[in-house]
Amino acid sequence: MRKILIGIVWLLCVIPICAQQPEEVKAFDAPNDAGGSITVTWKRIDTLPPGTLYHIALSEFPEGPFHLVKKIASETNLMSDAPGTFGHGTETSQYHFFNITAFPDPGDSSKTVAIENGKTYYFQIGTQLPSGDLFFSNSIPAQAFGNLFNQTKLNNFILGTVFSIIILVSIYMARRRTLFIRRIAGLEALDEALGRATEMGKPVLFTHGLTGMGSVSTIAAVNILSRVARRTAEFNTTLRVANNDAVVMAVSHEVVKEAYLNAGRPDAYNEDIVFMAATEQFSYAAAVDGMMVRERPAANIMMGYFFAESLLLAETGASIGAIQIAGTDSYTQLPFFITTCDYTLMGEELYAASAYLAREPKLLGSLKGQDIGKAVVLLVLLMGTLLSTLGNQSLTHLFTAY
Amino acid sequence: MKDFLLNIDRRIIFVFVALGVIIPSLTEFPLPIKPTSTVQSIYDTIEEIAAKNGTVLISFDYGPGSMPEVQPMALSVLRHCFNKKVKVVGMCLWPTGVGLAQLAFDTVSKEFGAQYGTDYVFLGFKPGYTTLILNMGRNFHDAFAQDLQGNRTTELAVTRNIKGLKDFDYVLCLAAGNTPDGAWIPFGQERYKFKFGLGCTAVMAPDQFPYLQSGQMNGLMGGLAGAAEYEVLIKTPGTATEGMRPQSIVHLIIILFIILGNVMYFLHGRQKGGA
Amino acid sequence: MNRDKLFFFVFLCLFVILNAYLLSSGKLAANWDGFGIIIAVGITLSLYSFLYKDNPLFKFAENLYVGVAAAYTLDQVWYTAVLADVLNPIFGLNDTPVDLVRMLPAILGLCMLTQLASPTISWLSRISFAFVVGLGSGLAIPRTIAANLLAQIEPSMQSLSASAEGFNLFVILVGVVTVLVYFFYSVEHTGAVGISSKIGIWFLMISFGASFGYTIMARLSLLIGRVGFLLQDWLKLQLPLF
Amino acid sequence: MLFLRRTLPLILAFVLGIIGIAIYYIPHNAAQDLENELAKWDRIVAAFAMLLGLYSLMRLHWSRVRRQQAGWGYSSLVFLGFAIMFFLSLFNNGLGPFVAKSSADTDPFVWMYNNVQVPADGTMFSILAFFIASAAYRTFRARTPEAAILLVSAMIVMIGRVPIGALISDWIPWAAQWLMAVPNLAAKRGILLGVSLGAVATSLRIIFGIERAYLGGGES
Repeated sequence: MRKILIGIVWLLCVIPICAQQPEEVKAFDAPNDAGGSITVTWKRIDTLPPGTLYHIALSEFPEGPFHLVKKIASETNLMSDAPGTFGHGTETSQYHFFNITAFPDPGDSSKTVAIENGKTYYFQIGTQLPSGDLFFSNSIPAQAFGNLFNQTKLNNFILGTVFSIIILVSIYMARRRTLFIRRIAGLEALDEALGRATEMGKPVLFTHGLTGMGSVSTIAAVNILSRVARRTAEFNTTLRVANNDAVVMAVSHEVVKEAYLNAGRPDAYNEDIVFMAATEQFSYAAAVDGMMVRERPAANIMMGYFFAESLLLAETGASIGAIQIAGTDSYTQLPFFITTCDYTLMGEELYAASAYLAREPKLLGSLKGQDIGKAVVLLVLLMGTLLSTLGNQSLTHLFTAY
Repeated sequence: MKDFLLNIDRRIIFVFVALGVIIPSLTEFPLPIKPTSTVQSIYDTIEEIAAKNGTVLISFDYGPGSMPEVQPMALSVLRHCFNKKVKVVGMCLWPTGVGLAQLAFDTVSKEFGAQYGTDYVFLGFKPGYTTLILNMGRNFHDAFAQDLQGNRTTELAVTRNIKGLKDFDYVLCLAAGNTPDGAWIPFGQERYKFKFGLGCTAVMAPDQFPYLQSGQMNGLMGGLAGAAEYEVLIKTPGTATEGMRPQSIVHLIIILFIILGNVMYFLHGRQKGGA
Repeated sequence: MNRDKLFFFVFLCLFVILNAYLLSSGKLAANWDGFGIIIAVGITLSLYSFLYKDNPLFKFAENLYVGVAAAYTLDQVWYTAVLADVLNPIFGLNDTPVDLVRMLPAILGLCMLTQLASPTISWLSRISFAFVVGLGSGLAIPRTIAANLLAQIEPSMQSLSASAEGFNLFVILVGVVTVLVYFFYSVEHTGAVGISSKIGIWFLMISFGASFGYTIMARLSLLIGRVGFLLQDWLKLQLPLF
Repeated sequence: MLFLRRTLPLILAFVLGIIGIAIYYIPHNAAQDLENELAKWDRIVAAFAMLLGLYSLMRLHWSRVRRQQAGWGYSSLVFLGFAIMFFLSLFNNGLGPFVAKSSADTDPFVWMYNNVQVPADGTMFSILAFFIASAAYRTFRARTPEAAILLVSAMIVMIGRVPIGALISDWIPWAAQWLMAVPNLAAKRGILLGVSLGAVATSLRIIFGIERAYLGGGES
């Protein structure tokens, strides 16, 4: 009987100790980093009284001494707080984790010593009850080292790889056969405007944006200029092309000359079609405005990358009653074009129009590849929201940038 | 009359605008300025940092062309920081911002007696844009070995313990171009997950809302109105608060012009094709 | 033409008389500070003369400014980049530790300058451009995916609910999806695609309207800033007057 | 020679592009140090690129002065402004060009910046305030239903973002804020997703040598 009682008392003493000593302690190199960091994890204990602290202790030798690295509250540092590393599984809320990058210098407590790569350290986790009792786990060894792949960026890597393959394959395909591109309403409006200028016997004015030949917008603008020049040559309408950049002007000369040649009207081409208005932004706008007021073009076509001068050009164009067609990928200037022009090619539409006209495989293929990318994004957004509303966050988690 | 109204010389309209700005500037009438939540959160973040005696990085990525809009933000934020003893490190991704940043530091440090080196440091401009941010993230003292005056950043009290971008408690970008979405977010915030706030010109402000909702940015001051709200929060009215009077009046004038112009367009001008 | 000359003359006379008054009454200090303000006002007003029409005064101020701004940028590049990051470490100037590896990027940089030299060596600049453009493209791809694709897709995949917040999330989802449909070039915009692209245009228009309003606000703020300078720093008016 | 002129730059762009992508995913110190070193190189080359930009700007004006093209007198003003500022920059408040920049506010360089560059740059774009007002009256028309939506949204935002909106009704700032934070956000995010896909595609074309415009010299 006495033995049984002693046994019960002993058990009553031991059980709480067992229940309060951290279990399933693991220590390993912290993943996804350059080294210099070790992660320890241990199982959450649900029965701890409020105010309990965990001690994380480290030693450079198996037998100790152990140095206290940090005390943390027992409700914090759950694996579920770091889904990028530990995932979104339900079990992550049942484990704690802590990253150790440095520990107090045994010689001078005001300094810290950083964890070295390739050196073995020993870890203990202790539970400190509000009463002050401290229960330590066994010690676990671990080493830090540099990682070769950041697992948290896996979704980024896969998305990037898949999208790259799509783009490159699309460009390859575009070289072999023609790809379908939807009708661009702006180009029809362009033809209409040119037609009306012909009827009225008035000139057509074409303005580039301010960027040089290196910009995609200017290249697109030149492709569109080629089409415009071809039409004006056919209709025998006067064309004027205003420039602010010497290189763009030289290219425009060539493009217009070739268009007139292709239309069978080399006689109608002259050097005055393409001219330099001015080089500085506002002087350029003032020069083109002055020309508009004097020559009163019936159609005013503005294509390329515009800055603040867009308003000055479009306002004067509207005030002389010209039909205005604009196209720009400069989103800050788009609103001004939309409210002052009869038709506006918005953003990427400028590139699409150029790709449509130039039929260049690299542009068409790229556009097609981007379309596939957009379709994927679109489906993911719809599916993700639907699943998420039904309570399943898995797709949302797949697309989270950690 | 109708023809006169339709063909009014633009220079007459210019006079309206000039008067609309000058007269309200000369007078005083009270206007309620209520801080919006996006401005408030920048203020709150700096208060939090003050509580833990932290350091803020301010990037002056604008030039004189947007000075009236952005400079009041710079002054207000610096006043807030120096008043609450928050340490400030200044830098520029735009070369033209250096003079304005220097001016702001000189003005506000005199007001609060802030000391160079212990309360604030100004690093100046360096080219590179995105790659400068990469370097600052990895090794701050290597990217900016010296401040603008040639002092070593490893020796200045404010920057001594800054090893990389993650050691800043807050990065605030004051911008007039694409430095937040083109450089700070993809090349800095994306990796180091520091708190990032933005004060920018009104032209840029509408483009920043996707980043606000996604949490990549925690606060936004847009244009003179945003600057005025910050002045209200720190209870130091300045040029932005004063500017709200003419701003309000000219907005009304322009709205009236748009309505008037469109009414005439629908009544008379529409058949004329164009304007 | 005569009328323009008259305007120009009157403008100049007014400017001179006003400054003479301000200087003589002591409102403007007769030192570099006061002189600086007069120069700044002269430049400001010359640029505003563009509102009347493009004229020599405007062009004078504009071109002078272009030169000054170019030299300012050169100054910044020289002291903080060429001197601090190239010359100091290579030659050990200003107590900087010598780091000869910096010679390599400096040579690459010098190669870039050959672009403007004769064609026999200008091809060297292509190597520098290939370095900058190739590296820049590579660094940008994963970061664009992280910051502008993943981080922007995830917040639009939240669970919807019958609340104001849920409604807003729904509107955002509809907007994002329909705008993407509008910028879709592989199918004709007819039928269901046509309807969604139409809704996409409405969203685009609201957002362009917001940008439009904000841009107007920005330009006016700049004007207010300049008018404030003229009234307070130049004319020294004590605001508010009434 | 063709190898050096064309193939070598393409190979270099490819190799550096792939390295640039790869080091993003590799947290190992070796990769991160490489990234840091390449970024440092890029910054130095970028400084020379800025010099190149300035040089070509000055050369443009120089050629106008030399050929005495129309308006060449104004181009010579560019040189006047540049020369004064350049001299003051070298002077560096008496310290010379080979030590760190002077930060004294008595530096005449700072005087030029404050009294020429700041007013000129600040005024330039404020001129647009006038033109916007004129355009508001004469040309911002609701020509189409789309333009009408744009104008209405613009007017709500304009009035809602200044204090006078709150004086009229509390609903106006609320509506402006909602427009900004919901429909505007949606459209801007849609644009951002599209533009980002485009940017990735352009970068890929450069890395794989499909896009060669940056090499200049008449190759497409």
